[in-house]
Amino acid sequence: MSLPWTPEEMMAIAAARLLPDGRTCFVGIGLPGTAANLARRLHAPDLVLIYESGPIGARPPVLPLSIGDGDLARTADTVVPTHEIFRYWLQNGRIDIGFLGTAQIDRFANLNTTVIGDYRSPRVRLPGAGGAPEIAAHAGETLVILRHRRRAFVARLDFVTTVGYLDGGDARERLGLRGRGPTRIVTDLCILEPEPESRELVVTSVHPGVAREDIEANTGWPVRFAPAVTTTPEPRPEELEALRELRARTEAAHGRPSGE
Amino acid sequence: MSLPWTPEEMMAIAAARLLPDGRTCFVGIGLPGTAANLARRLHAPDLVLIYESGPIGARPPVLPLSIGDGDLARTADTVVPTHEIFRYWLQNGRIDIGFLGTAQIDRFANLNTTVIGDYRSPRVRLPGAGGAPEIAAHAGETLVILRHRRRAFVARLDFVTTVGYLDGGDARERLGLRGRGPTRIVTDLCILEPEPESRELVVTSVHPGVAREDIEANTGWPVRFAPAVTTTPEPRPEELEALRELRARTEAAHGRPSGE
Amino acid sequence: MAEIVGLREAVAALVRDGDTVAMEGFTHLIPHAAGHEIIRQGRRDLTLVRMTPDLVYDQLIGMGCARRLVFAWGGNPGVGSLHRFRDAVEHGWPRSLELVEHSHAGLANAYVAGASGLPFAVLDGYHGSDLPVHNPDIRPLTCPFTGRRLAAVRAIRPDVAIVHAQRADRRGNVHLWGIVGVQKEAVLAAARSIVTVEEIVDELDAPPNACILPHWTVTAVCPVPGGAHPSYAQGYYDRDNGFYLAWDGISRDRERFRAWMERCVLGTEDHAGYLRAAGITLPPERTS
Amino acid sequence: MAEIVGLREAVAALVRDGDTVAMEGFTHLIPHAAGHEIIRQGRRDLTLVRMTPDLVYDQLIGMGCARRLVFAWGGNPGVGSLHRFRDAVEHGWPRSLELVEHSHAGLANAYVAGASGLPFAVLDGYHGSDLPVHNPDIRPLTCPFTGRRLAAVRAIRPDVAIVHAQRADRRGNVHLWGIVGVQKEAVLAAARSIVTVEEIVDELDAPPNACILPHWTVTAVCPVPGGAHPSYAQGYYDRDNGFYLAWDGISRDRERFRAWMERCVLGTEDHAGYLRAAGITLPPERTS
Repeated sequence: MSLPWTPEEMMAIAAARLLPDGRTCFVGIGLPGTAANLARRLHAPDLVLIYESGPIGARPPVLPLSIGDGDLARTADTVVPTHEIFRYWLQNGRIDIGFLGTAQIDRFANLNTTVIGDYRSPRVRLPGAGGAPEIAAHAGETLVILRHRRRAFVARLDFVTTVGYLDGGDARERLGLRGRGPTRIVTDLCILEPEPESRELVVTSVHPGVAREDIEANTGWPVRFAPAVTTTPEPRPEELEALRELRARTEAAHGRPSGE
Repeated sequence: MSLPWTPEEMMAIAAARLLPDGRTCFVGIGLPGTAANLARRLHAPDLVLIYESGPIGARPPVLPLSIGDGDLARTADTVVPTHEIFRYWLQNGRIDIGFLGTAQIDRFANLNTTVIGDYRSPRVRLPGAGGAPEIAAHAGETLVILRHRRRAFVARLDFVTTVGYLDGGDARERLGLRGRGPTRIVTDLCILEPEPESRELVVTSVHPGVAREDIEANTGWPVRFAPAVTTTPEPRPEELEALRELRARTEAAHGRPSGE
Repeated sequence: MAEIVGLREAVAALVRDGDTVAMEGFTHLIPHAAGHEIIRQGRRDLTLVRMTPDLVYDQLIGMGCARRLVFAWGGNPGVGSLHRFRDAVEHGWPRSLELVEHSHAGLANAYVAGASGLPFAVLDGYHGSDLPVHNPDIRPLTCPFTGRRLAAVRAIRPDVAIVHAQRADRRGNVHLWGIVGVQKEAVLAAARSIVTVEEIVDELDAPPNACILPHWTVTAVCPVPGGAHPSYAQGYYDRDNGFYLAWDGISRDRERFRAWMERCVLGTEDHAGYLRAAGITLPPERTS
Repeated sequence: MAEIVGLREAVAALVRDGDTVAMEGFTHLIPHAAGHEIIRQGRRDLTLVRMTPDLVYDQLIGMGCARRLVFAWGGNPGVGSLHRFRDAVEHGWPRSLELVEHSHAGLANAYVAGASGLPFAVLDGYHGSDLPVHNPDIRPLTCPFTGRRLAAVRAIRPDVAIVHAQRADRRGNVHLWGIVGVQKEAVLAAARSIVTVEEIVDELDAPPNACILPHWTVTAVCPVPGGAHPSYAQGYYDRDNGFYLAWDGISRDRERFRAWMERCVLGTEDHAGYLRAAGITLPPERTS
């Protein structure tokens, strides 16, 4: 028996399943944090969470609103300066999995979190790079999580903030990057993976109830499907309960707007 | 009235007098440590002692035998990693006075602590550079303390470990070093200072009871005297008492040989 | 040698029009009270440096204090956009804002270089990114031993660094703990520094390898209880997450933003006045 | 993932003939017990790396374990020469020793580069010194922004790092405090690591920004009480200054040195045996 669930929940749960126990995971803000902390409550109690603000081995009891919440520092094995996170831990190859969100992604898993439009006079100014360029370069592999919308899955990025596979093929290898690059893109509709040779993202798993046309309509390039597309196993009750319990505790802890 | 005193005591006291209160002093092993800790007990209670092992603001109750003794860590304002000492504190120009010993010195205050003889097959292998090359480069000024012997004050160094004024004149400035370089050499016979133009070391103050001939006989080059040589004020009773008390407590604390 | 003075006096003496000012604190210990005081004193043409220019810089930018921003990530963490930052970049309101844009790794390394007295830092970064195209402070560099292609970033050397910390002693030695970000580097890289603190204590009694700024590295220490709000001070009060949510509404509209700043910052004397005007109660620290 | 094992087993499994081995500890926490175990197991052709090759490397060099030494200062601190080191360099006894010689600043930076995954580090150092003439791992480098002339040093990436620490928990998380030197960098730069500790505890309860090596960065944790002797472990026992004085006599003569090593190291099973054979009582910690 399965509970009813939302595409948002499917996305978080599908992403959480990709995090193996005992590995080190560099956690970005927002959706990656949800998935990583969910994994820790399910099959990966010894997943080591590392945040760029400094905490190593954080075990937050609720979802942090930011990547520098007090819960992260209080529950971490140690807290180091930010520059050390980037040098001794990330750049030194000690992170297994980098986990990123993004505003835009292209078919070779390059990411844009900088601007929509021209850099000097943008239509929309986005927050910028943060840790992403070096996370994607140095983590053993990268997972990307974002909602599947046509304005996010674009044929051409306005700005390449963070490199995935550049223009595909062996372009990433030629750049000399240590990490393997983005291995899975998890959305609220499906999971995409780079095709072995071309490195173009192809759909490998479709979430239950999603039609291929939904994915095509929400992707800004003619998206292809792997020869053997699977259906993502739907959320199990214990997965849903853990996610909902985590979210409920988070809302209770974070409170309502103040100071207006 | 003055107590009888030894040349060794005169040397430590003359050196201690050169350390003004409230400054930051990077302390090498041995004689510099004695002088710096003596200054702290006399006129410079707020002299900030920094040791390359990591302690900042150490206030050791006895003379440390090494530059990494537990007393230094226990009494310091903070203890930082060794690389940080060299980068954030020394290289960043935050040390006023570097205080060095040496095995050999030449007339331009270059120092050799590496080898006597050929580098690849030395007659005597000395300990090596330690922190000296960068202390002498980056500290606001450098003091050098050593016993005045002909084998130490040499016409030509077998090896330039640490630069003073190279071959004199503006050679140091042309090298682009931040600190002013060695400003005083304190021995058990006298004090030498670089002549303003040539940067050759000349005797500026002779310790009480020392003849010019003693200095000449113990210097490996034709040493010159400044136009106005002064006599070093002899140790005052409170200076001698502080030094002797410090040494007595040190001997009591460090104990006798063990484990033979 | 640190002087223990009021924040108004410290900002008046140490922050000048046209200065390069680094206000640091990674989510934790953000020096909001100092930011407000800079706004009250009407500083102009500042170059603002910060890893994560969140609300504190949104306010300074929206009030027209800055002409240039050196940064890596500008958003309202967990909430969304910084509307004043976006308005300045997208529409030049209230004035145009020049951007010098890094990644977190690049900017953190640039602070380390500044604190190390080096003119630049080396990192294995920026490969394939468009960021170096627009930022002349990022250049390629080849390893002289291996030939590996790396990046060089120009050192950050601010005129003034401003940070918030938990405690100082009466001589001005500062102790901070928890998420310490790049604060120590910012202070050691800067020519002058202001540290606001939750309290002045007789003895720091810090653990052996604590993050300490010795008094002789700090220009001014200013006691400002609650001075990090809406950010937090571990051991004192929690992050006011509600304020970050509320800021989205306050800052979205130019008029509403101005009115809020008039009422809570320009119309108040000091940080205590701000907390009263904004109706803030500092959230007690949650024990996990 | 750290395994908690005996020191003999750890050295047997992780230290191989020909390895580059970094044993660190700046006066404090020097891993003497591990050095003795390497001697007992008769390792050969090691490249030994260490800021201050004091007694621990005098013993390894005198017993013929090393073919190369990477270092910055080799003396008996506060006492004088390292006689075994000198004998190897001056007379090739018991075998010749190749030197790769740095300053402390240079070698500390080289460790930082190793721990940072970079092939080299930049420092403002070695100007005018003869050291770069003899060490190809030091090269000139020009700042791409300012043209300033600096030095590059090749990164240190040991095969094995060996350090001593105060405590580990049962999972192998390590906590050290006091003078921490370059130990963290040595471990993070190395492919494998051994950490000897004074004790294993249930909970580290370390302060917020303590120097911690997470269990997944350490290969083996070995409980060896007193394992730093004659060095010290802050919070446990003091430096045995008397032993450093005595070493001058023990090590001055080849025969006397060999006899002492036979009796105290080769003739003993483990560190407890060494302490007994050498008649050592760990000095209690002095309270300043």
